[in-house]
Amino acid sequence: MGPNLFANYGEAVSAILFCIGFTNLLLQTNLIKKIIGLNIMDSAIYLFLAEKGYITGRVAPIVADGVTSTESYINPIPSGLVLTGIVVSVSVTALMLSLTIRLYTRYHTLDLDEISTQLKREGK
Amino acid sequence: MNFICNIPFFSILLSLFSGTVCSVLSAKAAKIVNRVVILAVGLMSAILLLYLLSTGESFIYWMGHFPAPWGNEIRAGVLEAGMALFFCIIMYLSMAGGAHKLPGEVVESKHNLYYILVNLLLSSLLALVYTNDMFTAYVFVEINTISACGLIMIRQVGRTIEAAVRYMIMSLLGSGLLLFGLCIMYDLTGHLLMSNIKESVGLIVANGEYQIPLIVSVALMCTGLCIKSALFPFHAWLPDAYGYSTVSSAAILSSLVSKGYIFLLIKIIYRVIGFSVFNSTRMIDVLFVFGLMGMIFGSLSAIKENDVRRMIAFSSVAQIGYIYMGFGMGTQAGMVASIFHILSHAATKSLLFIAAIGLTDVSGGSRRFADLTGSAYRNKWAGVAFTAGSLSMVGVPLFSGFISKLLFAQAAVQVEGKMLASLIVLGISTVLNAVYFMKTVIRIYTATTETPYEGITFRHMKAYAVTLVFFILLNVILGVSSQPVVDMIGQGLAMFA
Amino acid sequence: MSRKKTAEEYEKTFAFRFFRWLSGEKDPYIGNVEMQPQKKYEPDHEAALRREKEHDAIMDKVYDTGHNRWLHLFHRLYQTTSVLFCLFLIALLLVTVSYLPANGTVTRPVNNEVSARYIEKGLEETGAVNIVAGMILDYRAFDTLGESHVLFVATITVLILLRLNKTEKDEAEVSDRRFEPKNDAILQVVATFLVPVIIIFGIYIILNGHLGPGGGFSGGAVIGAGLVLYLNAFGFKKTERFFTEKTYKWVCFFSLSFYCLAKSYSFYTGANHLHSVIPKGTPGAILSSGLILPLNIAVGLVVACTIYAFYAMFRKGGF
Amino acid sequence: MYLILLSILFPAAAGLFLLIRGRTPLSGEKGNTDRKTLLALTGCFLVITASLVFASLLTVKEGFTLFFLTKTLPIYFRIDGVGRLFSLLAVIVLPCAGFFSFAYMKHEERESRYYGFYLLVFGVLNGLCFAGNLITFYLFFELLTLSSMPLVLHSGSKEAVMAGLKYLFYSLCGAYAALFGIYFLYQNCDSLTFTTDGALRASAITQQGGFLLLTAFVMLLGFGVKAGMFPMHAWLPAAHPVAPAPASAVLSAVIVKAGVLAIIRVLAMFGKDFLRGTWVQSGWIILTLVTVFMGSLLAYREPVLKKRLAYSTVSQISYILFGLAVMDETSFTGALFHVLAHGFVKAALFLCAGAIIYKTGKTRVEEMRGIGKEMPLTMWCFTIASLGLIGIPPTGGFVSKWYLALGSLESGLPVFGVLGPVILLLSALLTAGYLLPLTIHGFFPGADYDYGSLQKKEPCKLMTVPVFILTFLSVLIGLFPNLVDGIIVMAAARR
Repeated sequence: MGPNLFANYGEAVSAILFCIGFTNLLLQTNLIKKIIGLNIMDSAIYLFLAEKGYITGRVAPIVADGVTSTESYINPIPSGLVLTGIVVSVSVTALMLSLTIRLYTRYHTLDLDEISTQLKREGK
Repeated sequence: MNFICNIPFFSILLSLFSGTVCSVLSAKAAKIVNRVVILAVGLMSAILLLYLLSTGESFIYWMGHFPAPWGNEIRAGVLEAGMALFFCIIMYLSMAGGAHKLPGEVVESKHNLYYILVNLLLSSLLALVYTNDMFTAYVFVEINTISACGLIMIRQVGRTIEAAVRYMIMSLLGSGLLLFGLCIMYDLTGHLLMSNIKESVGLIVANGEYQIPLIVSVALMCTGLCIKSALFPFHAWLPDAYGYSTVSSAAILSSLVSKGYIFLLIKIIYRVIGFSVFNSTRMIDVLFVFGLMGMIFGSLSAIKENDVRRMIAFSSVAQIGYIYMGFGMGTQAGMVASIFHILSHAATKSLLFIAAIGLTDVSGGSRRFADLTGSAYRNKWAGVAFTAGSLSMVGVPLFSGFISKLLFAQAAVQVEGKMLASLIVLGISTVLNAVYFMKTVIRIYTATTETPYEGITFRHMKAYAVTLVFFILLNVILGVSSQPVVDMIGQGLAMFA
Repeated sequence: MSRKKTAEEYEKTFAFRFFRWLSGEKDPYIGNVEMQPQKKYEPDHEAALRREKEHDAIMDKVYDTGHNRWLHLFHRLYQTTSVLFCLFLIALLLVTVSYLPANGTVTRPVNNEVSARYIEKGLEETGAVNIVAGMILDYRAFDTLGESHVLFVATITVLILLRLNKTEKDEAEVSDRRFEPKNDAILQVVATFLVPVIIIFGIYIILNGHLGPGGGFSGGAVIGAGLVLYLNAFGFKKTERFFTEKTYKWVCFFSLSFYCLAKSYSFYTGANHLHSVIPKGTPGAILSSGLILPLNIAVGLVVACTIYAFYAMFRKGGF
Repeated sequence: MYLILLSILFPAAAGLFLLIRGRTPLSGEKGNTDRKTLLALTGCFLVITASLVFASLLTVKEGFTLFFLTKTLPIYFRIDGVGRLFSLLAVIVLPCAGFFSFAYMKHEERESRYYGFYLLVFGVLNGLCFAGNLITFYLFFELLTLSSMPLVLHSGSKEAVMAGLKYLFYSLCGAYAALFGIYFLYQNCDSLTFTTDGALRASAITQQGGFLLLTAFVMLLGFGVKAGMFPMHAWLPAAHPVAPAPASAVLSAVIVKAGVLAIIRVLAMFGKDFLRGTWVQSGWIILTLVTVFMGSLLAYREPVLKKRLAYSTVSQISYILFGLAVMDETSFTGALFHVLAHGFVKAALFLCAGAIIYKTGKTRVEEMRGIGKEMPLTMWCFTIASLGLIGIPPTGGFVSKWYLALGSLESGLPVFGVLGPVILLLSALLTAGYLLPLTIHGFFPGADYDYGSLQKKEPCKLMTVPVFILTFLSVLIGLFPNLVDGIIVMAAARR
């Protein structure tokens, strides 16, 4: 175990969250829950990124009173990455949900294995 | 700066923009735009390739007003330009070869959406090929994933939607891992541009700090991309996705989408982590083992399959195993072999998909082998093309498959510990390939006296037949004069460093 | 004494099999690998039906989890291995995290010359007070261009999946009337007050993107939420007066094209070291920071429309 | 150079032309003319190809590189002694069997496919004989498998398809094992161009000697599949009975010899001095002797004529392999002589069997009582050819076996030097045992034979003439071994 586990508690939480999302993805049979698992994973990563940008005692990088010294602001890059990442995850979630709707209207179930079984029964 | 250096930027933006434009066009116009864009990008890439071959140096292109490490960048070398050119060729041929199936399988009003997806897919592939920035790569990986998913489920039958869901779940898992690895890498180095990360990684390795996070980050990124490119244990979505989507989609997916990810992995190995650092992480052994397993299990599943298109799809699993086996050897020669196999497999697999559709069309749309009996007589061009593709897959000399197997074997001979394993598995896989492909070839050439299905003649499928001829030519060219291509790959890899 | 064996007995002996193999009549691959005889094609419908039925029966048997022990076992195994794998992953990631540079400190590798320059020169080089906005729309604009196309391609896929054709649309209309709230007085009154506020707030966020917290995406999302509220209160009839699929199509087209072309211009001039004609303006003024404001507006439009489109698609399959 | 290319490409192109032209002759008047055109075309093609090959055999001296597959792997053609010998065999047997099939294939379906692939095989065989380096050779070796498979499964029945698949499967396994060896040779040789005596680098021999021996053995086994060597011989008896008789003749007389040619090439690449006295040599000799004996034994038990001949091929090819394995000058000469002798004889035998099947429909040996009375000419040819196979003096078989035994004794190998000739002799006795009864019962059906129902069933000229030619040649080389001695000596010297 390295020296910084407790200093990096935010990252630690995000790591655990990531794995919770991962487990959801593996174990849940309900598609909606799977999607939630995916979202948890994504959020964990954004938490991780946000933690990366933080510097103790500094403020968000919006220039106030014309002060542009590095001492006053936190790192802006992770914030930007999080913004981009959120848009990506919104798009993906929308796509997944619409796929789920489509499957549900057709097979009236949210269980992927059951859908496979039905498909095999159709023999197509 | 030479004006030609703008080509990577032009080709990415052109295909991106054409996607937007297609959203307001009619299906017919969108089709024309799509074809023209692919051709234009292909032409530009060819010019760029010639230019790069003549100068012999890669170049960096700023995306904006700021140099590295502040702004975004793209980068073009011989390998990138060659890949872009090749992707365009395959994409054009796949689109042309499957065009006649589109009206039957996709609702008329959604055709222009299809072309939007293809354009965006092209742009994302180009961006993956040219990018010099990890986060840009991530964003375009997502575009690639979503548009690929769209290509799978645009033909809306139960199987494709189910396959699309599985595909998305797997892919998003992969993206998540990739992004996580990327974040850790960013935390360790403080950069997002590939060249800068590589410098910092060099420093880190030299200083001996952060060893564990570095390895974990590399492992996460690799695993993410492996999952996305359907390496063996993660291939569950593949047969349905390739087997039931509309044929152009299947051809594009199998030959381009997964290859885009693999190419990104190559870029990461060379331009981000560094070849020697990557080899020292032992990640290559994992890739090697899974590659070998993929080669065998993919072929075994293909033998058991009773549906011709699913069989071809399973064979893709095996072929992706070959590529990862090449990575796993951890030598330059293995890498060259893998990259050549990317080309050869792309050319062959899309040919097989396109030819298979010609055969199933003259068998009442059934893909079961029983119905395919004698179909090569009903559609002679597709029969010949399927045979050519099969021969290439089996690795008969004069076709591209032989050369890639030769390169793999040559690479394997140079690696002390992995030689025997890779040669034996290569042999087993070749023989298994031969079994199921030749079985199919014999099947389609077994004449039946009474058949309920109509044949088709050249007059009714001119475009299709011409496409097939081009595909066969591409295969034979790769098989006969492979040396220039191999040289180019070597040169491109040298430029990577 | 010699013993005489019957033919059947003899066939079971090793010697018999060995000699058969030796003479090439029978080899170990038979029936396993390539020797599977290919059946002649027989277009017999009854047989096909029967086969289908048998197939169904087998499938039922195979997938009947209650009685299938192997499948049950497999599920168990799958569950335990996935839990174990996840625990392993947690451990791995925690170890990794513990070796990462300590959080909150200044000396970490991420606080290098890149972020320093963004903070120090960002205002001067991009004209944006909000450094994050300056970063994502100017320094790293290519990512953001890609990001907006992710959104675009996602809507395209949603359209593919959920958009209905004419006849289906009418049915959807009917079922929408039956199941969704309509003419709820409280909702309508509240919405009359709230929707303008929400939309104006969204516009403020968009326009203020380069000056403070906010930007095209967040503002667009707020506007989209306002539109969704309006739709819920007053129904599709009202919204269709000003927002149809056509509007959506063209708004998206123009915004994205503008985005694409504007950024292409900026990339082109940047890469070729040409002078860009776009003025930076005075930092802090509303009309400043070059392309960032128009880009924010474009993104805002796209996002607002997309959010609304998602909702309409999910609810009815068209709008 | 153009002659060589032409002799490869012309038959291949002609074959493809026939395949593409493709319609099955219809029945009735129109079908008849259709069939005549097809036969005329095929005949012309065969004759032209044969003359092209003869011309190139006589005139071409230098090798040439066609193009480079990769930087260090040229596609290279050259005619040397061994290649000349095998090419001579092919160019005689193929047209003979081809003309024979004009009559034999009359009632079969899809004749044009048969002739198309037949011509393809001809072209590929020429390429195989003229190949100047290992990679070119391998290329044509693979093509040979693929183009000859359709001949095996021509009838399209289930057995035929399965036999074809078996053939393919075995051949590909073998070819891959061989390719495996080629990779190593490529690592350890300066070039893959055929040499006379060993192309291995000296450094490689000292460093990786053991591994190279293993490679050599694997390559021998791999190419041995095609030659029907013991552990992987099973495809031969499966493929022969189902193939049309002329195709079996070609398969047995020429295509199987491709494996022999391959082994000669491999032997030359490794060099005899490298292999002599090693475990590879002993292991190989054991395998060949087992095959020789086992093949004859199995043939002796076999009631179906064509299958009996197939087993006989298994046994006889291993005579040749034994001659090679002994690695002695004399036995080498004997082996090469046996290539020719066996080629002519076996082709003649298969064609005779074909003629019998065609005329009477009898396939089993015990049904053929009195066959000599019905078809005396054919049976006379059969008898003479049988004598050749057994090795009775005036025929070619005698000469070759004499050399083989002599070489083996001269070689001074510890056990096998003596054991070899003994087994060869035993096998020859068995050969007599399984071939001569046919003649005896054929001509002397016994007292209870019903002479009343006897009718002359002598086949037409198209069938008898090729058989005559082949039988004649087999006797000719036995009577005047000097005729071919020139070539053999040249081959033995410049192998």
